[in-house]
Amino acid sequence: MSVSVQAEDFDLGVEVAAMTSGNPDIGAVVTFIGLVRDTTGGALLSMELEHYPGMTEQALSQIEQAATKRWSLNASRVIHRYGNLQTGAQIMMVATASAHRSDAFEAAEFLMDYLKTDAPFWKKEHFKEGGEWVASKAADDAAKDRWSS
Amino acid sequence: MSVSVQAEDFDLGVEVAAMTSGNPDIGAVVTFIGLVRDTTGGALLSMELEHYPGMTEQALSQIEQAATKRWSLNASRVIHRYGNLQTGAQIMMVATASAHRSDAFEAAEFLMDYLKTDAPFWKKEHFKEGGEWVASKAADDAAKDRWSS
Amino acid sequence: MQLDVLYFAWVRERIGLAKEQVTTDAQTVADLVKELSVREERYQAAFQDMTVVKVAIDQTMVSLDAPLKGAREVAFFPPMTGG
Amino acid sequence: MQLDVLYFAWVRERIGLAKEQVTTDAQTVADLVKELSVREERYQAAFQDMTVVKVAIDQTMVSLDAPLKGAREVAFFPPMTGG
Repeated sequence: MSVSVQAEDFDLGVEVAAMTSGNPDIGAVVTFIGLVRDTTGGALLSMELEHYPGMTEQALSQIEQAATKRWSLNASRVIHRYGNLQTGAQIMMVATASAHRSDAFEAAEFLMDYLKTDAPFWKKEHFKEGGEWVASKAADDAAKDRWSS
Repeated sequence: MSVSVQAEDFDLGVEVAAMTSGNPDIGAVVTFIGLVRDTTGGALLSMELEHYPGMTEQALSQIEQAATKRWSLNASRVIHRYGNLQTGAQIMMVATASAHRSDAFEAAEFLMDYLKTDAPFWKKEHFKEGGEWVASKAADDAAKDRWSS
Repeated sequence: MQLDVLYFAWVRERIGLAKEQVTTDAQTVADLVKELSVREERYQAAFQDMTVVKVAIDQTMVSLDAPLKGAREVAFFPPMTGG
Repeated sequence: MQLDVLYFAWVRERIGLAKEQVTTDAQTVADLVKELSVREERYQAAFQDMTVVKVAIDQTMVSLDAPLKGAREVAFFPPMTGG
């Protein structure tokens, strides 16, 4: 179980290998990667990620602990970047490892849904004409709420 | 959209990078990896994977096409190994790339559920005392059936 | 009619071979199973419980009552356990 | 009471700073918002619609009516958009 908030990029293969190495109980690993997407067909210059240092790490750890309590996980990993990122760059990843695929899948989705609404990150898209803060989505609240039922 | 059935190992990071590179519409990538699990606490010598050449590739391609029809995917990748694998070795992976995480997650779960029941692979666990074919699970049929409702 | 008949996993092990050519007048998969089962005990051992044996004709899954007409390749195997 | 008050994203941009020390007798977050809003227009611009502003006290999310007693750090920011 481990959380990193960093400016640097990460290597998915290396992270997954580190999670699973030497643990013969792991049968399933699910990962999610978020990438900087250009929805304008080429006008995006970059995406800036702001966060709340201190609270971010705490929020991510709490979300990870909640997932670990709810599903049978052998390991989990959350990495979220901040700073100025180019189109196609990796923004963040979550990875979950378990004996069985259903635990790994559900826990990864849970981590993502809570991370979206509870981890203090904000995205700003930079265009030639200026910057624009990405609006939060009602769908993200709905996605999180499904875990409470 | 691409399927490989191979004896060789694969590199998750390389596969994902190849899938997403140069496609600015991709915002979300979900991957699943299956690993050889030792449920005996050390008695497993190896796991043998047998398959039905020809039918395997066809079945995997059909499953991938069904996923592509049902969800909005920018790319997908399925790799499944055969032969004799050690504890901890990678058995297979699926990866799905989409603009949004819900498509990527659902399509990856769908691919896994159908692959489990419809792709002609069989696992045999080898122990000191001999080999044992892994039994299919009723849970796998149930997991697949949820997509028909 | 001449068919390539393939066996996989424990079906293959019980029958003792992976592939054979079979000349048969069987109309359906079920007829072929009956014909092979009376032929030798090892087929009977493999086919004794057909609820745990799956069948593909020309690499497409079919049910036991599927007709063999036009088939070139028939395969028998246990439920899949990949992934 | 002296508080560190932090602003993020467009709340930070409207107020024009990321962090300040505020001396206040406000009992709740809502009182503090009111106090700042009458102080200067830029606060009013940031806090005009508090349904789109979230609050954390000492790095834990709270509601607008949360008491400030014992607080050291209060943060205002828009709904999160990470991931």
